[in-house]
Amino acid sequence: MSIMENNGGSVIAMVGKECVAIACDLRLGNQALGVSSDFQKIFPVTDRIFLGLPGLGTDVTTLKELFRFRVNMYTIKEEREIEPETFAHLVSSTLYEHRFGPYFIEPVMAGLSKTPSGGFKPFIAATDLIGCLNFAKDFVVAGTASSKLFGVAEGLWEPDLEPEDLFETISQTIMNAVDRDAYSGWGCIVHVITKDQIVTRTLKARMD
Amino acid sequence: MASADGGAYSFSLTTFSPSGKLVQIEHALAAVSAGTTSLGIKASNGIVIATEKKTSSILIDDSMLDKVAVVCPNIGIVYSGMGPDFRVLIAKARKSAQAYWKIYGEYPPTRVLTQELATVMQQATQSGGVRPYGVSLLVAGWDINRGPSLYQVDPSGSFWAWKASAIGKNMVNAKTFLEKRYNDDISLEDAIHTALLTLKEGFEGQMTEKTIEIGIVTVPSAAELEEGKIGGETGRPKPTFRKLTEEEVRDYLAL
Amino acid sequence: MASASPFSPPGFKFTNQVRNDFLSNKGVKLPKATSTGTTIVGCLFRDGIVLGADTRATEGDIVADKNCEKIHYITESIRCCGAGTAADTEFTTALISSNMELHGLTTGRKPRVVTAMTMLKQMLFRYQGHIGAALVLGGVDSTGPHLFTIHPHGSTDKLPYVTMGSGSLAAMAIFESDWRPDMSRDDALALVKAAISAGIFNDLGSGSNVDACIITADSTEMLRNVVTPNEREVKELNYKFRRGTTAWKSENIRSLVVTEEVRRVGDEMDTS
Amino acid sequence: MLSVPHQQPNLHVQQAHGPQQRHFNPYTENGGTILAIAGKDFSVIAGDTRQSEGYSIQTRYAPKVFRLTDRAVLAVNGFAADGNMFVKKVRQRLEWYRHAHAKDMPLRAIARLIQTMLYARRFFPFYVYNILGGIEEDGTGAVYSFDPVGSYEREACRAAGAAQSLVQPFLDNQASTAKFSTSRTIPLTEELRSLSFSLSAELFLSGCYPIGNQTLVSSRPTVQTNPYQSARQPRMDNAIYHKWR
Amino acid sequence: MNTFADRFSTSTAAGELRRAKALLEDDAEFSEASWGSEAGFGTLAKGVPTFSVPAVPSPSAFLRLHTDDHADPNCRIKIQHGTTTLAFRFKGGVIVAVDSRATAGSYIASGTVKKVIEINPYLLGTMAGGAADCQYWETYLGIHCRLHELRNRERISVSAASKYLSNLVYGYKGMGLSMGTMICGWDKTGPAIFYVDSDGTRLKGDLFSVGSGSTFAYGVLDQGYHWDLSDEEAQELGRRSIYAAGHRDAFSGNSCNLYHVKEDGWRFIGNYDISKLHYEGPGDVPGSAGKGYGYDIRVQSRNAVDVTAEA
Amino acid sequence: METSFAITGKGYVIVAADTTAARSIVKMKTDEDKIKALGPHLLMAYSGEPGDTVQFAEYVERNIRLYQIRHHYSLRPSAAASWVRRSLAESLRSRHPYSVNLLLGGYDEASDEPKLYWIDYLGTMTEVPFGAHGYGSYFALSLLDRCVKKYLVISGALICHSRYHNPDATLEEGIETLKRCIDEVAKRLIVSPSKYKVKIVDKDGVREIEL
Repeated sequence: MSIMENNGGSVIAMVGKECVAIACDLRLGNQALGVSSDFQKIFPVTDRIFLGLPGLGTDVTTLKELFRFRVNMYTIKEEREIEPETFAHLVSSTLYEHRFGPYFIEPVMAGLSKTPSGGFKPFIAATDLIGCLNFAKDFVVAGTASSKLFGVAEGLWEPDLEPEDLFETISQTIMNAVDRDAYSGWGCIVHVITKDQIVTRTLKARMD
Repeated sequence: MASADGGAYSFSLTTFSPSGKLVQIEHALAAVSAGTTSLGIKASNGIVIATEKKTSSILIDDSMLDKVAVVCPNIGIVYSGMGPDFRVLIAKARKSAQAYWKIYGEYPPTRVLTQELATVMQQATQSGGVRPYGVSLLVAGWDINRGPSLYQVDPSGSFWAWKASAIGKNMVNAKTFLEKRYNDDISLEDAIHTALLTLKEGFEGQMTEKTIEIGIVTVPSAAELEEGKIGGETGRPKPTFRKLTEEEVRDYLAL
Repeated sequence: MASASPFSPPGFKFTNQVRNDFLSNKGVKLPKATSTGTTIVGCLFRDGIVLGADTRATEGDIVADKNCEKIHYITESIRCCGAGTAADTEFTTALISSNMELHGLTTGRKPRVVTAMTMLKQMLFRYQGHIGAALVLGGVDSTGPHLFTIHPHGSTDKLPYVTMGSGSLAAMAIFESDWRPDMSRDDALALVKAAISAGIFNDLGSGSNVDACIITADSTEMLRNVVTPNEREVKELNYKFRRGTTAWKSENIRSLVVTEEVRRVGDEMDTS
Repeated sequence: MLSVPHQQPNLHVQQAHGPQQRHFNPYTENGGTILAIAGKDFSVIAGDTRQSEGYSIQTRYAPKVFRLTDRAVLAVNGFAADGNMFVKKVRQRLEWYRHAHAKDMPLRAIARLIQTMLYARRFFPFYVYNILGGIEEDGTGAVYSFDPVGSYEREACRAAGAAQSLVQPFLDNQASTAKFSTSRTIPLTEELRSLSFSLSAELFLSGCYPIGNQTLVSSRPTVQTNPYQSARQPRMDNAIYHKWR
Repeated sequence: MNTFADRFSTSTAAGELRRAKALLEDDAEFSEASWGSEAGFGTLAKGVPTFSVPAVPSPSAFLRLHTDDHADPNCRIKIQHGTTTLAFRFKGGVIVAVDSRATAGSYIASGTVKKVIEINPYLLGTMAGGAADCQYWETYLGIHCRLHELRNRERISVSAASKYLSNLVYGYKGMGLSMGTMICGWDKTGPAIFYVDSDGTRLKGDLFSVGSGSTFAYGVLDQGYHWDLSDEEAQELGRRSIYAAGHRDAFSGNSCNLYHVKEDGWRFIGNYDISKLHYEGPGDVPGSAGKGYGYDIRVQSRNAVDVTAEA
Repeated sequence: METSFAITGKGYVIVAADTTAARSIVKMKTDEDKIKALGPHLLMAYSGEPGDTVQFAEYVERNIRLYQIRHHYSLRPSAAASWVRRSLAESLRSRHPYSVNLLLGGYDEASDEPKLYWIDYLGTMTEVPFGAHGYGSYFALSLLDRCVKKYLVISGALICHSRYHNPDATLEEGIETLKRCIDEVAKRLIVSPSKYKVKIVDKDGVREIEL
């Protein structure tokens, strides 16, 4: 029994054409027993950054609060919103601080970063539980269903998906992946971030 | 009691005089005013900071003297006042910049670094057993958020953003001169010349590449910015602040 | 050491340690950190140094990152390849790079390779192998080109050609048979490519592409993905789904476009 | 938690730390992945051909997919030695059956045979995951999957081995219609056949070699081996390495 | 070797194993029976089958070391676990309902496992624990039930069949078999259920649930169960209970297989996708409530409850 | 074995906990109160490591009371739950962690809603419409897991009104449902508790009832 399987849960983020999507399951388990099917693992950081925190339930809440604090401090001090790349480094260095007593969380980030010309560029990243950053160009996954997510995403992902197509691809990916994982599932939620809007949908997923 | 020099209040740093002054800070400003003149000018496409580097004796090896200092690749500082105090501050600034880099993967914006320095300087006005730093600083830097910016920090810990400013011995004259010469469209090249002209006012002795130090901030071009991380994938940004070499200073002086 | 957060003192934090010991005593397994199985190499040539690395990062037996960067920046003319626990190589080299920059600013000189080597070995020794970084450090300074390996416990070697990581034997086989002193730049680069390729093809911990970095006295060339022998074939099928394939229960759209309507209320203000 | 494979990990250099307990361990894991998809009148069985131990490759060409009869193909994954021996034994039993009955054993029966052969070693299992694919007596395509001690079931598609958890959910997605809100009919046979091929070839991530040995079983042309091999072998030999030599 | 006593006594299995060990050299699998068409069961029909055993001091410890993924998640040979099965007796016969999920560690190895083993037209066995153990021994039990019929010209009673199975597996006690099954059927005495497991327990009863999700099934079952249920109500109760377990237990789910045993033998009622049960219910079947079993208030949030449905 | 339940209904939360204090194989006491009133509208049922439970409950009780004294205002249930969770999560990082599982039920006067939080000894927290700790949860949760819809009643024996959890159930119905849970646990759990203490929190405050 791995510590990550104590509460279960998985997150995936994908890049599309001028958009990103991030999705998680909604299960909070106590090992095999399902406790809650409305346990969000993805949190908005700024208007255009979402942070997914799959792992040990208590650390999900603790880190959510910690990052909210640090980002608020950043915003106040710098008088601007944090950029996704900068936030990724903040997450990474925060986790590495706990190198020898880690939080049991493998964060996934998705967002749109501002380009110098004023446009937006998709950004995704993930770290392991001690903060090793992985900037991918296609997709990043984490949680108990990570290997399953890897497989489906590798098969289904294509470059330059429009927001609606990206929604289908990420939804199919997470649903099929968590259906093969005992510790993830109980509903899925998907956020698609474009420059104008954030579309959040709760999927009609398997509930067993 | 309430004598001109602050009287009894002048010794205790943390005690206000009846007129509402912390006299030690005024003394620190006096130390700054005794220092060599430094100035900074923000141009339309960059910033120049410059100072005169005077040596009291020809026997001093001036190659080891640095008055314009690099803090991190995008920020530089020049000072007027007490050299040793500046050395301490620059060490703190560099450490702070590196600490910021280690957390956020990028160097601090000029404003944040200035704030950090100002905080350090302010703390020295409110703690027991210390004295204020005897320097004023001109901080010049570039960041993607605010572009090029020039700040002045005083021993009290207060700081402002400037289009052009001067500190040190000749600061009143220099400022008057700058006010006359400054316009918003000034180019970096012109600003460097203006800086040299300003320094020339009241310069004692010969202005040479040995007695002048100049640092400039350049603004990356749109193309460079669009490339994302300047300096390729390995992440280090191309420096936007640099000191001019003696050759470059000589060339500017010759013009 | 890790990072001086503005909100807490610098250094590692051990706040979770008691809890984690408690959890692991309950028999739960602690998850794996990303690790780079890795082939990393370096060799001397006539004008300087060539460093090479593969680009695979693994998490257990899953390839976590197919194109990660293992040649880390120390200074403009010093670079460091890392194997082992990915986060450790990343943060250790970042820390030393930061210290080297400070050192350079303080001394006003270009820092030397031995300085970086000494900083690294002292740090790794201090942590007694708990920081799992195995490094190949190379660079050129005022005293010429230098190439070191640094093991996780802090021991170092200085050799003309070195390999590290799980693919080190495969890569070393290439070096042993074909490295010669005073090679040309092109020959050295080809040799490094071959050594990394040997690791990529013969060691399952290494894979994907070849990164190389050529450092000479007057230039540093970072050759990212200089060989890409494992390019994925174009998919034969299109896996796009018809829109509406996925059923969803509820939807919430948050618009980020702030629309503002300006309405005049009452008389225009007198601004004269 | 932390493994630092900065040394060749398969050298097994053991440092002597006093007495050590040794278990009898007749098993090892040789990596690789197999999969099979059943269609209306055909089935596709595929496997990679790499055989590895730890971080080293033992051989780049060791087929895992074996033809049993004209209408049955067996893929074995896990411990290669057990797998090879097991296939040999199954073939022997099928041979005997042919002698006794003058016909090939039907697929359904082969599946049951494999179950009992595996269960006979309940207390000393073959470390093999089997997938049996072929054509039933009624002409339909079928896939049977087994656990190491003989539990089996007939399925529409199945992946096993190192990448099973990566491949299986993708197969689920492509081969089933369950996930689709509006029903999607199973593509026509030919279409599915090509779909199956390209799936099989693509599924393998950087950890694996592309399929080197694929076998198509269909009621018409019976067993075909390697129809795909030449087209998809860019990574089989380390071209660069050899070129440089 | 094939004496009656030998076959039914509980002490012979160890002897068989000893013998098997001695025979390992010339491979006991290939008896002459293999030449015939009995497929693998050639040896079976003649008596207790023989098993190869590793030549180590403690074969069961060896097996545990390599296969038991509860003791050590890193062991190589994953045997599938996790299940919810239930059976209950009521006036209309026996309802047998099972889920269809098989898990190996956290991986859901299959969602289509047939956990009801159709031993013969009058007997059903359920599957919990080691899938292979259940499949094999219950198939084997089927052979002997048929032999019993041929010898005695009457069907074997549920009691006898379950006792036979119980004796078989009890002979291997401590060897690492894992089985928790319910033998259900109809005989002269009417509907009957026996719980048999690999420890050797054999219990007669009215209502059993076995597996990791059994507690959840009991929760629903106990509340709805009484002897006088109609057929439709009983079937609905079975479905509903398996759904409840599939929903709450991580190791149960995917689909529910429902069987009804009556005097004329068992009948397969249907396979119900648990996801479909959640959202839509079992569909147009007798006894169904016509609506999804899913409980929106917990599954979504408090505010999202369909108020009209409550009225 | 310790077991606690909590159920929300229309404007109330019922919290029930067994009353056994056990040590080794001995029942030391059978009328132990394991539900604390933390405020005028807040209840907390606690179970877990003996000693830790009471210590932690009192620590929480006093701090929440202190907050009320200082601010002339008691914490809302959500805020109290967050604070309790944080205390638990932080204690877990100390030498002597509290090993306590909690059910925190309250009536939020600001929104006129009952609130229920499930918190375990690791500091995992989630809001639930009903919850349970201990072995009893394995039997009770599936029983509660359904919403009875009146028009669905086609078979009196199987489904009748308010047998299971219903967010709009009256207090009587809620208590009826709780009794079912307790009965089920008594029926199936080997070492099921014999007696329960039941407390209710609603807009009128906290009170204890006898089953």
